[in-house]
Amino acid sequence: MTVLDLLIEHAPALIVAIPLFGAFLMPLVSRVNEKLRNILALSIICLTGFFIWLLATDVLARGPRLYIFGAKNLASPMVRILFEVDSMSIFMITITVILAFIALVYSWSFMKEHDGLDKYYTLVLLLIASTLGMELTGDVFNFFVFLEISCIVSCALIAFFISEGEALEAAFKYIVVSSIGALFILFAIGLLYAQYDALNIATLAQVLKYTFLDKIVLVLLVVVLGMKAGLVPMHMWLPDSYGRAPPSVTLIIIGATLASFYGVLRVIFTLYGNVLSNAMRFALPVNVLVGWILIALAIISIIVGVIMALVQTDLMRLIAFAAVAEVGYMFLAIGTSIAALGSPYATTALQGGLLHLLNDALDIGLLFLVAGALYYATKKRLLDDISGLARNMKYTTVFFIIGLLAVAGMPPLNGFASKFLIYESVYQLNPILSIVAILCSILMLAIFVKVFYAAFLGPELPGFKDVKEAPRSMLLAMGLVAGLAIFIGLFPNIVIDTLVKPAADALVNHAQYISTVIGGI
Amino acid sequence: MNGMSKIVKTTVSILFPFTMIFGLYVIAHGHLTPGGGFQGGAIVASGCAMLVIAYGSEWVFERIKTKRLAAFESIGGLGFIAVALLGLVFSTVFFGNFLAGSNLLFGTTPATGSTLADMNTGGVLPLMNFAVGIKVIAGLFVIVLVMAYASSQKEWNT
Amino acid sequence: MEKRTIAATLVFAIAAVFFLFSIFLIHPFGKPGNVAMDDHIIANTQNETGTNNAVTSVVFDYRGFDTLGEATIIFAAVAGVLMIFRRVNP
Amino acid sequence: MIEYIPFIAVVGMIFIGLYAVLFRRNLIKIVIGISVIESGVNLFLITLGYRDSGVAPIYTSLPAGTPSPQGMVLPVPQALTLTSIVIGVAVLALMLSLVMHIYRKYGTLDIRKIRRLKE
Amino acid sequence: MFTLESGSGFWNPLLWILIVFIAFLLLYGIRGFGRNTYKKDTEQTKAFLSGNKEPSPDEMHVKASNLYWGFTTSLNNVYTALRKMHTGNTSDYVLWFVIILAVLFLVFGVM
Repeated sequence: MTVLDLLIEHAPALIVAIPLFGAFLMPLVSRVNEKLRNILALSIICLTGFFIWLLATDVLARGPRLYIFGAKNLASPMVRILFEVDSMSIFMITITVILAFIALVYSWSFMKEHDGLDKYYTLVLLLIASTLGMELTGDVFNFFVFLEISCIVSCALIAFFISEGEALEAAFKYIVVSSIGALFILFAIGLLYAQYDALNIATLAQVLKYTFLDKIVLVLLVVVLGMKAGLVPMHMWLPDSYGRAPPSVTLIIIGATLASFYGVLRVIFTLYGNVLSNAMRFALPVNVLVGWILIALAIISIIVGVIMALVQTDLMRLIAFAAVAEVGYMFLAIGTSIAALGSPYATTALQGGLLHLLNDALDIGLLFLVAGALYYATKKRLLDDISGLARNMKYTTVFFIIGLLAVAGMPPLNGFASKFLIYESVYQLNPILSIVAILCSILMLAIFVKVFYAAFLGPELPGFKDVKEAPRSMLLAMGLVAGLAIFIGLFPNIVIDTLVKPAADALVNHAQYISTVIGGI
Repeated sequence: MNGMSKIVKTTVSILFPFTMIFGLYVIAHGHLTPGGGFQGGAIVASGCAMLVIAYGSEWVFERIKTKRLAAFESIGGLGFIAVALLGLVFSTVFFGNFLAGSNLLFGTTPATGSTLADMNTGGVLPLMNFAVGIKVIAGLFVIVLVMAYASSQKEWNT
Repeated sequence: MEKRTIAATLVFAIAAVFFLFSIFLIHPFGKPGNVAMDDHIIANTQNETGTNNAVTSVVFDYRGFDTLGEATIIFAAVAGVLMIFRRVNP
Repeated sequence: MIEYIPFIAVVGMIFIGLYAVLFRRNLIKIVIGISVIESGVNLFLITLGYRDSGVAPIYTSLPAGTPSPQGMVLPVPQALTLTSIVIGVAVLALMLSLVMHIYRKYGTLDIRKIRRLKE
Repeated sequence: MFTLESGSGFWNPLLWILIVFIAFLLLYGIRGFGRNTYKKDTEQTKAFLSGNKEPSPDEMHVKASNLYWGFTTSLNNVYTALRKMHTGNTSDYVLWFVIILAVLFLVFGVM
């Protein structure tokens, strides 16, 4: 057994433990030196990324891996906490760590002027660790614990600009909504535990029978996680909190939101995987019911998100509403793939949805970074107050154009590749849905063209004569995201073949997820 | 808040050590009797909260540095995760109980069935209890102290 | 009454009815049906973890990772509270 | 019916808390409502783990004649409840400190007036 | 290798770039025909608004909220309804959650 094997074997635990360790270390280190603190945070993320890379190469080549906490082997009743890492988890943690790295690079100069930064870096590392934990865990209660950590930490980070009353308000709204949601998840976990005396996802998935209680559990889990992912009409916390959090943090909160989306996928595809493909009620298969409910909510999300984004005056809030619409696209894709489970275009829809998840994180993240750069340069939030910034902020302008084209799904950027797959597959389920999605995408382009005109073009206002270009680390962060967006846009197949297709296969193949645990006893 | 009357202060002064002792007892015997790091930590922290109420938050805030308390909390957390990582080193799994059954510190295996309390059992559990205890004492105390101090001040910031 | 109050009462009642209905399908109080996992823990706590207290053995050994998360939550709450009450330079 | 009374109490507590969140206007009362929901869920978990005439699952000085697994209550729900209580404390601390700050900034605790972020 | 198949169509970024490049070349060629009538630093290049001199930048500034005025006015009903929905009240946020919960309970309970 070489050292590499040993590292790969313990990688799932270390991926979560290293950021946690760094977070615990952070208050001590930041008493010593400020620069050391920033370097420590960045190097912890790099180390985590290294372990993720190790784990990814192994899992993608050899199939799911288990990590049992506190014992070497699985024992018959599943008493211990498991991490089960399949290609889907790999896909999610890769996105999370990329977003985290970019956010930390960006915060280097963005947060420089603020105080309380030791707490800031602690909380950021905790948020990353909890997001990674949510995506790796194979235990429902453990999932709940990580969800609560991410909820508390996000709330504290949203309130970072404590001198603005709005930030506190947004944080309060966020924590009320998400703690109530989390409590309902705990109730659902209690119901599962009462029936099957198990907390392990694979064990539960094997024995789940779709009784009345299981229906209640399904509704609770899907609604709460959908709320945390930002489905309309439960999205209202999202513009508030995205719009008021520091933009660097927003990037990581997008990661946490996507982890909730991953929770929806895990619940429907894995936990209820057996039920989905077998159960029938009144000649209507369960998957059609679940799929169409998700599609309905998704279409409302797309329409409301886009229409509301059009009239926003606050730039970050506008982007947040666009993010709601993007979440709608993802739910549209997975709803289609659930409703049409088994047909060939269901796979395409699922792949499109997963690719769109990656693209959404990058595009919306890029736009938030640009909005943060504008805020950094002008200290203004409202679109009405800014104008003609392209003269002084050339690079930011270029990055904004890339983000604009990507989020609106214009070729050849990444947004187009995923939206193309979504349109084509949704069209085969129902053409009207696809047409609505395309129209809303066009409206999205119109919205961001308006933003582009208002912020970058137009006359140069007297107050902005000596506005400076954003600092170098912020440009570097934006450049990284923009480069990724162009790369995925030009070579979508590389990403689809290496990451998205295995992830989609792993999601659909719930039997493998179960047998990895059950067969290992 | 300037603290309460002399009667309250005296009563709290007498009760405070007992609360401490009881809390530390609960932490130390977490693997034998009901309780553990969290419960014992909460007891000690409520003793400290009693102090805050009786003497006023400013009195306590001047004498105890919140930064130092936060550092203590970090140390507790680091100790907990370090014990878990030691499990990785000595028993090849994260959170492995490498001391149980080793006949070293806390390493005795108790007889099956009803037994008398033996402190020297439990493996790494007592260590984790202590780490969590430190963490909870410092954490809850600093939360209570900061909130009480902030609510007693007219102008906290900006 | 406002429209909001009526709507809220209605959905509140529907949700309550479903919750009430669902709890009657759980096993009756004091007679858990499926106890394999818990009996395994009670039977093996002494020889596997060397602990007399089964709850502590679950908290720190069998589900120790949850406890790490729990410790993290307190840590996060402390960091959050200290951050919210920090002094801001004008 | 009689053996479901604890569960009915659970649902009662959850919905009393939800009532406070939905219909009360004071921020502190909303926070209390969330706390009550949380207590209800904790009670639910603990209720699930009870076995008739069971003792605590602790072997130290176990009462003589207790049948080993059957006479003890289930340990896992208790551990889950412990975790959940600590989570509740953390959420409560954060919410209350936010409420304190919001009161400083807005000068009111009325939820209908704390909505600068809308539309 | 670079072609993205969706089952009913395909998408090739490189092909797309090639086509755009050819179109650009064509347009550039067409643009070349008009160049000889353009003279720099004459009245031709000055900006006028309806025959008047250009006003100062401040007065020219069209605010972002005034853009797409026609669209928002024609959708006035939709916007009124949506504004009513986004109250900003935390209780309403929770209420929407409970509404969706109740509706889905009904749907799944009946089915």
